[in-house]
Amino acid sequence: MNFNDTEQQAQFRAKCSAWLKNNAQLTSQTSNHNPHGKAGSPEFLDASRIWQKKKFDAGWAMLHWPKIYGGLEASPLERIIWGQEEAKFNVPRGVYEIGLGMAGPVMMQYATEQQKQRYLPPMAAGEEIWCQLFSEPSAGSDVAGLRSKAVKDGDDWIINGQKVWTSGAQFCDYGIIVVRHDPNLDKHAGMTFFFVDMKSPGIDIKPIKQITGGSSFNEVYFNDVRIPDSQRLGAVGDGWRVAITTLMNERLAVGDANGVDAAEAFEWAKGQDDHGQALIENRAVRESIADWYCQASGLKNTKLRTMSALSKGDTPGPEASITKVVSANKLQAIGNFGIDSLDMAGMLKTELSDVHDFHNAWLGSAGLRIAGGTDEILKNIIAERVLGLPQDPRADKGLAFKDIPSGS
Amino acid sequence: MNFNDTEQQAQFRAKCSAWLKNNAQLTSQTSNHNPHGKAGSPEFLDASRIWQKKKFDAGWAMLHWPKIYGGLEASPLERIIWGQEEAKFNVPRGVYEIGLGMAGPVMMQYATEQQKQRYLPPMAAGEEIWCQLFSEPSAGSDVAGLRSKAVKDGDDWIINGQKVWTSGAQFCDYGIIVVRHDPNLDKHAGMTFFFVDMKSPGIDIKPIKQITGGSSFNEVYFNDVRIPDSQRLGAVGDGWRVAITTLMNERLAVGDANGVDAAEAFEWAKGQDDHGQALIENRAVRESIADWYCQASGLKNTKLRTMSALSKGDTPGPEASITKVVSANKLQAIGNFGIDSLDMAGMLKTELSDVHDFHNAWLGSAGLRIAGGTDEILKNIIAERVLGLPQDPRADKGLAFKDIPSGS
Amino acid sequence: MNLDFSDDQKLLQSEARKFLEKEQSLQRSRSVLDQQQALDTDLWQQIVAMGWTGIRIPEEYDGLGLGHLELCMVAEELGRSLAPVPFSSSVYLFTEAVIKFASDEIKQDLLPKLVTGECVGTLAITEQLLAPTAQNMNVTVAGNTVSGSKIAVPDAGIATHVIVLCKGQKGIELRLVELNEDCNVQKQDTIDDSRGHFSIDFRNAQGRLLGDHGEGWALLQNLLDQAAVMFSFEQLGGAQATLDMATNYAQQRFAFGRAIGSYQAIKHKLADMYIKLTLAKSNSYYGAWALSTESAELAVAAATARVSATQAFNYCSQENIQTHGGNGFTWEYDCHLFYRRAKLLSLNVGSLATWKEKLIHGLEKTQPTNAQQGV
Amino acid sequence: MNLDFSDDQKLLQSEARKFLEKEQSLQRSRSVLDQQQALDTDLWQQIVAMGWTGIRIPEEYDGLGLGHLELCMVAEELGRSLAPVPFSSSVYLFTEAVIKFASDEIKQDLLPKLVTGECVGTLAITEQLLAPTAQNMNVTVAGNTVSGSKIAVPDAGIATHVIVLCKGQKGIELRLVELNEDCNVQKQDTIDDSRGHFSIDFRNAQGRLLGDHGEGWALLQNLLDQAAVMFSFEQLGGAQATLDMATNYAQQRFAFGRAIGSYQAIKHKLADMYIKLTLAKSNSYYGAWALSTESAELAVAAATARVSATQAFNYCSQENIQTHGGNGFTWEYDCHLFYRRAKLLSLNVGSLATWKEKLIHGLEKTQPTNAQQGV
Repeated sequence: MNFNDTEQQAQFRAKCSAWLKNNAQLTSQTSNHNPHGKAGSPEFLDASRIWQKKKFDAGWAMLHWPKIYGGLEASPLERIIWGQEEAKFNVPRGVYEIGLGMAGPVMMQYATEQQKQRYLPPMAAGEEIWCQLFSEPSAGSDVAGLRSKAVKDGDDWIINGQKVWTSGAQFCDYGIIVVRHDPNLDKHAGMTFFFVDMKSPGIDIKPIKQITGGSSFNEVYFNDVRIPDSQRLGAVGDGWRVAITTLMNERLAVGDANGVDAAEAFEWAKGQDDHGQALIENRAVRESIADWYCQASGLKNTKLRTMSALSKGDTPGPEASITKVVSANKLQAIGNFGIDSLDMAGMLKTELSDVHDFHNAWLGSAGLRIAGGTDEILKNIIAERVLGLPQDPRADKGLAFKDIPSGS
Repeated sequence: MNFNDTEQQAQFRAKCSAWLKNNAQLTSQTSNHNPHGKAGSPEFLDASRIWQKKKFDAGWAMLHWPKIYGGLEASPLERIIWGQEEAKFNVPRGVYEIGLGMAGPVMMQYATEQQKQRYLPPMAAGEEIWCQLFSEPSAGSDVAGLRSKAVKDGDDWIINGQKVWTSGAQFCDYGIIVVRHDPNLDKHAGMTFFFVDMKSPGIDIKPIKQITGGSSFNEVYFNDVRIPDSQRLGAVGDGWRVAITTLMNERLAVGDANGVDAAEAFEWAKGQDDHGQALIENRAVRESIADWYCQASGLKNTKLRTMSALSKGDTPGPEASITKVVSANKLQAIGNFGIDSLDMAGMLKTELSDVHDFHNAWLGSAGLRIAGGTDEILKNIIAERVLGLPQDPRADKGLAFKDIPSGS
Repeated sequence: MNLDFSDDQKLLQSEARKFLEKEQSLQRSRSVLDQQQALDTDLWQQIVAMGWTGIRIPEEYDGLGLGHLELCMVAEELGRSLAPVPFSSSVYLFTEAVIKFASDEIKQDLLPKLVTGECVGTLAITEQLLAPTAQNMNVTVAGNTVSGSKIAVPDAGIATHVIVLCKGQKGIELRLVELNEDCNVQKQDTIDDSRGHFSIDFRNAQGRLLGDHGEGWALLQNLLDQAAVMFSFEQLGGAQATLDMATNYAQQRFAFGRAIGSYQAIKHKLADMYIKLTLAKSNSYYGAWALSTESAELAVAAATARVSATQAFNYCSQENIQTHGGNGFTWEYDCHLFYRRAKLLSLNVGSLATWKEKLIHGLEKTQPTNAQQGV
Repeated sequence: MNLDFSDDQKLLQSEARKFLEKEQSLQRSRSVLDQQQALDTDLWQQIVAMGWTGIRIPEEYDGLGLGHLELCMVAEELGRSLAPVPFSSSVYLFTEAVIKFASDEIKQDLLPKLVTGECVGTLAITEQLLAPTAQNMNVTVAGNTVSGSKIAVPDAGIATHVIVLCKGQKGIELRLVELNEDCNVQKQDTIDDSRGHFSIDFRNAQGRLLGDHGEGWALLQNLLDQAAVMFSFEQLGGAQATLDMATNYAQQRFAFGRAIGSYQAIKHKLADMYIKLTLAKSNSYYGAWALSTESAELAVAAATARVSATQAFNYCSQENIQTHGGNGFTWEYDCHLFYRRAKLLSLNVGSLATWKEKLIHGLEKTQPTNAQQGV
């Protein structure tokens, strides 16, 4: 066991680091923590585009991709090393993740060569932004319960329906979408997958206000939207198969819930007063922080185990499946701890960034326990896929989609 | 709101108390806490018989029963008052509870008048002890999954099979039993209910050793045991209906898990050392004890709410359904707390009765979370019966019993 | 033997519930939050008109002359409907303090006005972002004037009077201050803007003494114990509302061809909500008994009610969001209104940790007599 | 970048596993418990014969000269199979102390005998039913003789030597005592009699000093930190065994016409077991790295491994019983063997609370350097 790079890895890391130092600022050396503007603002979008283009021009944007589409054909571990190095720099994040993480692989696998050459490089270069259109109002955890319709009309398909929880729809150029082409077929057999021009006539985008007050997601309405059959990905009826890998990747790979963690709780407790003593002297607080520290450390070391496997060229085990459920619940607990430590003043929004972070943790965690697979869905996945327990009995099996009980 | 008896209730309470004082010793005035011998021992059984007979002769044994069978036709609240008063006395307990609580009501409802006159008075007088024979190795939470067979033979039924978790089988005179008379019928339709002479030829009783080392339960084997049809309770095929009320009563009425509680944890923490301070000074301990105190107090006050309803002649709400699941889990937590408070010496069995109690809580709670309905079954019941949520899909519906998947 | 409310008290509750439903209290709460107002004036005026502010005020002062139990019943409904009104500040805290600690003169002056709504009161305790103690109070009294700053004072923006916890010569004391130009009241943003909170700067504001010099901390504790019981009923109401919402949603919402309420993960979550709510309810009933009978057990009973009601509402409001999935995280659904209010209520008279400590401290001080006969 | 064991180390683990399965270690553990023996002598002799007691002992003393990582691999298998042998006392505690703190003379005397099993050692810390501290030690040293009583000493009944934590002139010190007629060793009953525990009365027993005078408490902490990592691997093994048992049972056992493992209540319980086990495993791996590299982070890494491994095995062994229902509560099923061992292991080098405190204390003392490059 050791935490050192091999010589080859160290060389690669140095290369990443050198380029980054020339092109971005280390977070540790930045005084302005928000130099790119507020997430979602036009300035932020511009900064994101510029950074993505810069990376693309140097080959870093999608470094694991084939060179022909702008990649470097890097190994999984090299990709991780790049990620670790980039993480140290204060660069705009969040605009491209879904498109590159979900639309990219699907296009890579299912698009024609011509389409790949047309769409992949601008996607990686950040010139065209992609979104994902899977969830629907009646299809949340049960994504395959979607009802948006596709009807064939000549060489086109006509799409009607509503998608929901689409990040960035308002500024995206293209989206990947799965819709139902035949409600008389079995639930999973009746779906087909496309990519769609988000500027097509008939697409209407409405932001969703979240309980945090922000709007990172949208509802997207489709009214007689035409998609050429050439933009179909996979065969007619193969929609679920195309969707599922991407989706499972999302559910298993969603990382740590961002926000305050054991270390911040510990620092806060050292400074906060508790009836004339430092809060950290309170044994109940010490025990809670110990719990969170063990969880945080456990997740961090779990990630290291995954990387160790990649580093050796092995397939990682299923251990990363625990990440989101543990970190989102931890975040909720820490948010509550921080707020409660202010006693009667805990409800006040203040200038103090710690308090702000605790409030964000408390509100945001309620969403993080749901987004990208609820706690309940993720535990099902662990039980069924990791431990091999049998599925719940399926009330939707062997029925035409239209006959599946839906409560409405 | 008040905690006073009405005048009538006070009079009744005084009557109970006076009789008890003349016939038993107040626990608070007893130095020997175990004057009746070890539970399960012959001396204990004798002491139990004597006490039960004494109560019966004075009418207290089954005071809510009709006078004709030896009762006083007392109201539910009077029964509670008697119970409260008896609880203050050091009398032998545990031998008759199941017979009187489960077999009594079934006999009262389903036996012939002649049978009632024959069996109920000696049951109440403690001259004949009754047990319950429902569970089977393959039918635990799913009691209706039982497989013991009853085959009609002239005026008799011939019983073959195995029952399990039967308390007191080794010293019982009669038992109530539910068996399957037709595996070709639907699971619930194929059962019939009887009472059986426990001394019948072909009954074989084997104690079950529990993880505590004790054996309060038995396996009971039936090899061609004959039961006269006259001992059938309810119609052929009505067995489940007869069983279910009794069973649900058991599951909902199972009371507090006996053992150490918040008060004992508090007293212990005041006396136990923790790195040179009293353990009660440890804020983590204070918070845990506060939690247990709130649970204990919540259960106690829940019971008072139930009694308030009875006192007014109303039907109590479903609130008592939380009792066992809360108290068994609390017991497990307190057992762990007590043991852990001894640090490296926590594993030692000592003369100290507190330590003994913590060890018992830790081991016994693991069984209490299962007996009389597991945590999981009890939460199902709360969700389905109290909150009105839909049942799980039933894989055993609409099938002949023999065709239900059983994994074997 | 009766640990239950009387038929009359239950009737009052049911009337309160109908009224608050008819008046769409919950929607008003959302609207106050959306517009960052401090209260819903119209609803407040109607509540005053119904006489609720005078429930505990003796008839000689134009009140209804009823007891704490009636107040608990109303509290439960205000909690269930998230009523955006200064009821708790003015009634549980201010009015109770006046009834218990004020001179006859003050009573004659204020109690009738509290009934009519002409006077609205609140209580100012906190000064810093930490738990208040007798040691960390810096608002001072000189002669009869109060100076210094308080924060997180509920409803101060519409209150006419405020009781201020101050540092006097002989220790902590309670001062009754009329909010005038000597008091600079500023709105503060909170995590639940459906209830207005304010800072107040006192600049030599006139303050009349309540109780004795140096007695303020003890009086405050008693006041908070009382209020904790009434707040626990607000919390019960809120917890029950979220359990009802979650149950209803779990019955209506389908996934994989069946109601999500048929899955054990949801069933057991809702059962856990019910369990916590039932414990809290039973403890709150006992708290109400202790409050209404001025029992020596009030401190322990109030802490028990407070701790379990806080745990219940926190858990229920949190898992109600989880049960609603993505919808629960939208502004449009009501889940977050309850999540916010649960947090606010879990802080306003002190955090969970504070009340657990009070509970254990109470147990240490007294071996409670077993008032619960025969149990 | 490698937080994993090497292929050789994994091979050692897999050999250990096969051996302990073949030798029916679990059944032997049950039999030791049933008969209240102190160990399984035959299994112990075979383990000695395989050289495991000498894993960490340098080749010059006839050992295998391997490292702590190899020991962790064996520990995991001993934990999985509940091996009823004095391995942990003699190897993690005694042998390590001799290697780290003893003079060359003692090493030359004892290390070869530890390899052959001629010498078996243990560590005596506790004297009373409370957490040991430097202040509450009463076993004293006068000259080179040790007097006083220890309790809950594992494996003392078959040990030849014991390291005793004593109060000396200059403070706490460690003394190496050969168990002879000056030491009265008595068996004590415990909640897990598959591992023997004993009291020892020392009456002027000869004791050789390990380390320096007054240094004993610090040496003990280091020894316990080391041992905590190895014990965490025993706990991992046990937790994995119970998760496997529960998973298997949940697949086989049917209720209401389907496997109980198809119900979410059971699924999510097992998922929770997996989650706790995975956190514990990852933390234990990091602890093993810190142990094997003698990192300055050992104290924090060991506490982190210990806390999460204790939580994992406690939870897994407890909910394994629950998953087994009534059968889980019978003596006949193996569930209780693990429940007992989990509790024993969660106490033997200090309780959960003790280790959480060590963890926070460790964080207070150091801002750990981030050895985990790039994360």
